[in-house]
Amino acid sequence: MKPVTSFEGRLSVPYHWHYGKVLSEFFEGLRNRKFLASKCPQCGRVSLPPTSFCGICYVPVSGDLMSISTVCRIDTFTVVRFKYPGQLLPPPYAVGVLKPVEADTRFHHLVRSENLDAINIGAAVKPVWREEREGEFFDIEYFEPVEK
Amino acid sequence: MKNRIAVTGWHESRFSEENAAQSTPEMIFEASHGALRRAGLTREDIDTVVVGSCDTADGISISNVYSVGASGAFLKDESKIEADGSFALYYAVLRLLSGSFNTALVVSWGKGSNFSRFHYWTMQWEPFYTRPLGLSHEEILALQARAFCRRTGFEDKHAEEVLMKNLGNAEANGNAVRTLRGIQCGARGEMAAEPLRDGDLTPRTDGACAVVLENADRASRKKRIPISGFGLSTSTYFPFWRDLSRIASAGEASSIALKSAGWAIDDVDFFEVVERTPYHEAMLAEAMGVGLKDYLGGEMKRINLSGGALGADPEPATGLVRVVQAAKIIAGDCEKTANRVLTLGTSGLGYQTCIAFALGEAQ
Amino acid sequence: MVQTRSSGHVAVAGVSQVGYRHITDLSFPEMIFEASRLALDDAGLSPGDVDCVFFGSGPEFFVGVNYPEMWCADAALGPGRPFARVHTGGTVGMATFAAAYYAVASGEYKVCLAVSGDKLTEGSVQAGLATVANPLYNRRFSAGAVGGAGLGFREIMARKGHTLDDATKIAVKQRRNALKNPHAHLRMEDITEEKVRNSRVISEPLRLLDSCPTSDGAAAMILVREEAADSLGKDVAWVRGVAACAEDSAWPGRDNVDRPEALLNAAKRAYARAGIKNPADEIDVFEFYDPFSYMEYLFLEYFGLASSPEEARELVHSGETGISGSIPAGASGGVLSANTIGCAAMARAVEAVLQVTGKAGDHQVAGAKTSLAHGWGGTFQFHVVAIFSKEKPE
Amino acid sequence: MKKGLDGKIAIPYNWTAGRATSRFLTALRDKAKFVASSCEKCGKKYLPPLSFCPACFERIENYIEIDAAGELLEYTVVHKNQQDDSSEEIPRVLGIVKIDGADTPFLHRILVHPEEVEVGMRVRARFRPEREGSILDVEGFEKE
Repeated sequence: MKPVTSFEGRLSVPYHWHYGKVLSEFFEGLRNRKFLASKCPQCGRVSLPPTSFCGICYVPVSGDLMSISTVCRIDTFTVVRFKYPGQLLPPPYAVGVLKPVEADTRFHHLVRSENLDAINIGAAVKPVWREEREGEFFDIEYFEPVEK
Repeated sequence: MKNRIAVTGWHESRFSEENAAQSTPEMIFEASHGALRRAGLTREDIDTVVVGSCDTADGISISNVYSVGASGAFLKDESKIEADGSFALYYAVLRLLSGSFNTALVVSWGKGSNFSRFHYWTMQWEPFYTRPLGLSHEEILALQARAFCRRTGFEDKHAEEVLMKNLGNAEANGNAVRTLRGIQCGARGEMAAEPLRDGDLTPRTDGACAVVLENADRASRKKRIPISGFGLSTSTYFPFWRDLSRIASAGEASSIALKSAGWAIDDVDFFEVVERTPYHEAMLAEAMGVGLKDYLGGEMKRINLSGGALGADPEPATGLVRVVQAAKIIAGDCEKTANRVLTLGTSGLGYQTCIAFALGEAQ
Repeated sequence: MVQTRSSGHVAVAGVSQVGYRHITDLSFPEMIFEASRLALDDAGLSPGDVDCVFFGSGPEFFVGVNYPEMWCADAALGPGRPFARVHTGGTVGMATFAAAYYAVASGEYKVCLAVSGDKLTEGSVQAGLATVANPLYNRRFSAGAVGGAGLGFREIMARKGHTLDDATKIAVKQRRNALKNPHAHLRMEDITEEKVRNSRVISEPLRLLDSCPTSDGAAAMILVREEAADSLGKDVAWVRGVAACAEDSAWPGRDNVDRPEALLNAAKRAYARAGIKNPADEIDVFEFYDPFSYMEYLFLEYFGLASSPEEARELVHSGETGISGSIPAGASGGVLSANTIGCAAMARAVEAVLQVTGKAGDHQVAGAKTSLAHGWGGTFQFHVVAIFSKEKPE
Repeated sequence: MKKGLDGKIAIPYNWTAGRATSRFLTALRDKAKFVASSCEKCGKKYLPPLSFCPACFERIENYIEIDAAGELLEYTVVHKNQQDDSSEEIPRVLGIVKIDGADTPFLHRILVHPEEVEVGMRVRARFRPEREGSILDVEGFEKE
């Protein structure tokens, strides 16, 4: 028999990540098909997802969250074409770096379109909401181009 | 290291067993922002930030990816030590001593309600010989406690006295998550791994804490709490290869810290140590040279005025919490005041590595 | 402890590299032992000379062991010594070196061992990297560093005018350099531009040969105080300046293409500490952290070696960033040719040291006196830069 | 309002056994024997084996087969499983055994009833008949 050269095992580690008060409101906003953002009282920069402090001015950010447009601009995108263990979506799928037109931050989300040519840097996209929403990021199923 | 570095600010976020109102970055911001305020500094005054945290606890790899803004590290020279927060303090002290930086913010956190303590510990066992046995941490803590009892005559009743002492002390610590008042009789609960009972293990805790360091010549005399010495030592990996009945790393770390401060053990007014069980507080007392007399039916007055980790254990931040508690004692924020406090933090299975800080004026 | 402040000069007296390859004959601690032992031998020091140790490795989910430094303590001179792990993602090898540098510069220790490594082939590096993504947001579809590189590459192409052909040039140059470095993992004797162009697209527009391999390996460095360096009587590399800078992963206004703030600041600070005014003239070798081909263009621009994207392209196309060019970048083959993550950044520092001590072998840059090493990590948000020289600083 | 998100990090591993552990696991599987390593310089015998000596910091090439029996140094009785879905038997005894001929103690299950177990007793490894190269090829240590 061949010598034993390795040992196989598997980790499956459970977590529960708290949203905290502000993100709870943000995700509740998603459930209601709204983008709720925060604005730093000092520099005026708008963050989506919202934050309860500004990491640059280093001040607490309080007060009500503001509802902003759900339209975003594609700053860049990629089509993932490789597989890896534990991948949650089968490739290929397109991921975009999206900037809400009324915020100063960017986030990543899935982008889909029947017309792949419509996925372009600079293109405007809007969320496609799930029917059953639970108050999490994937209440947005994906983003699609805004029809002109 | 006579009076070269001083602690000038500190803060703990609100600790609780489960803090659903705050995300991890929000806890970090509360602690860091509070420590700067206490030091009378702003973020601009800080030269470097060192964080102490653990990806496995955060459930996020390179978790400081999301803590830079919260920890005040935006565009700062930042680094991360993956260990108990007091090891981050060590690295920050070295950074200041090097002369490259004058001020540092040290931040550590743990959100016990977000992760499984079993996985956090079982993943510390190597995959071939020990992890397949389904081990967590308490088995080795139990074996150490057993061996300690066998050698010293320390008994179950003594362990109960330590637990009650710490939970009693925790009453005065507004940030403890477990106190004497909050528990019923039979507080020690059911047997977990002999001789440890459920209540001998530390409570799950969410919390963050932060410490501001300044070069002593920069800090005003009134506000500073000098770090007069520090010491670290490490043992072999397998806990069962060590003398189970002793925590050698703690003894070596504290004796190096005392020597660098020029203190004798009796010069130390109080100790703040990370005791993962009541038995381990006695083991640490013995290792550090405090002696066991007080722990075998005497009065245990010198260790863990704060209630220790048995009162709140936001691992892996617990060692830095000890430093914050020591600063509070010296600054006069607590019922009792003192000039010199020795802290002890630890990382690894069964106290594999320990770190001690001598806080207060050097001799 | 009564002490005097040391002069502050710190030297690298010994280095080692183990790998880089798929290591199936050494366990993780055994690999760390080999790196530590070889670095000691290279320095001509014995284990008893070492005063403290800093250990580095990437995310725990790579090797599947929490606090892996504790498992490796016996293999890295941990017992009886101060021993702690630095973990900052991709920068970790440089961040671990930096920790050892500050430890020696503090005056507390005379000799410090920095050892860093990872075994990426034991788990799943992409699954591990996906856990860098925020679980509340993009972890579900994160494609790790490769996905991030696809996004970054396209944005840079759009805003800087770099093309796939420009990236191809770097991929070929680095793979040719790798053939001269015995530690390089990816060795393609028959590399051609056509092969790069025809390689499979993994995350648009990134192709397989624009990307680094998954490697196992460890590296170690022995840092010593000035008087210890002098008494060794051997060629050492002097540390002229170390600097790091961090930015948040998603701060409002972040612009990684036109103003990568952390990178710009880290470079500026390192130059200031080393007294470098004109990097193109004063630094002879550059070891950038380049897991993806297109990145060299960014580094040329943001390390102040090219004043525009056009000039960066011109430098590459004219061969100036080759081993015999005026701005040799990645003479070792770079991260593109071996990526352990856990010591990929330390490998940059080790290579920078080998260059100024004249020990780089076939990929030696002739007459190298000053070298620069760089590491980045997180979402391109952590940068560490170090500058080494053959001559002792004033 | 939702207050948080549940998730799991699940990754498969294939850990490299390396020079020393490969020898140990192979001998365990093929011969039902324990292999220790012995430092040529200081003579210390490591079990589980190490391919380097932490004290001398030299490589170790010398491996020896040793009898898997020894004396129980310390034990604990585990009364609770920390994971609800654990299939581990409780109460169970976990102990540290000083194996004859090795200088480092060994941790494993002790297959002695909690009321009969005592420090100092002689114990011997019980090997499973079907072995696959895992430490669980040893069921535990039973009274000799």
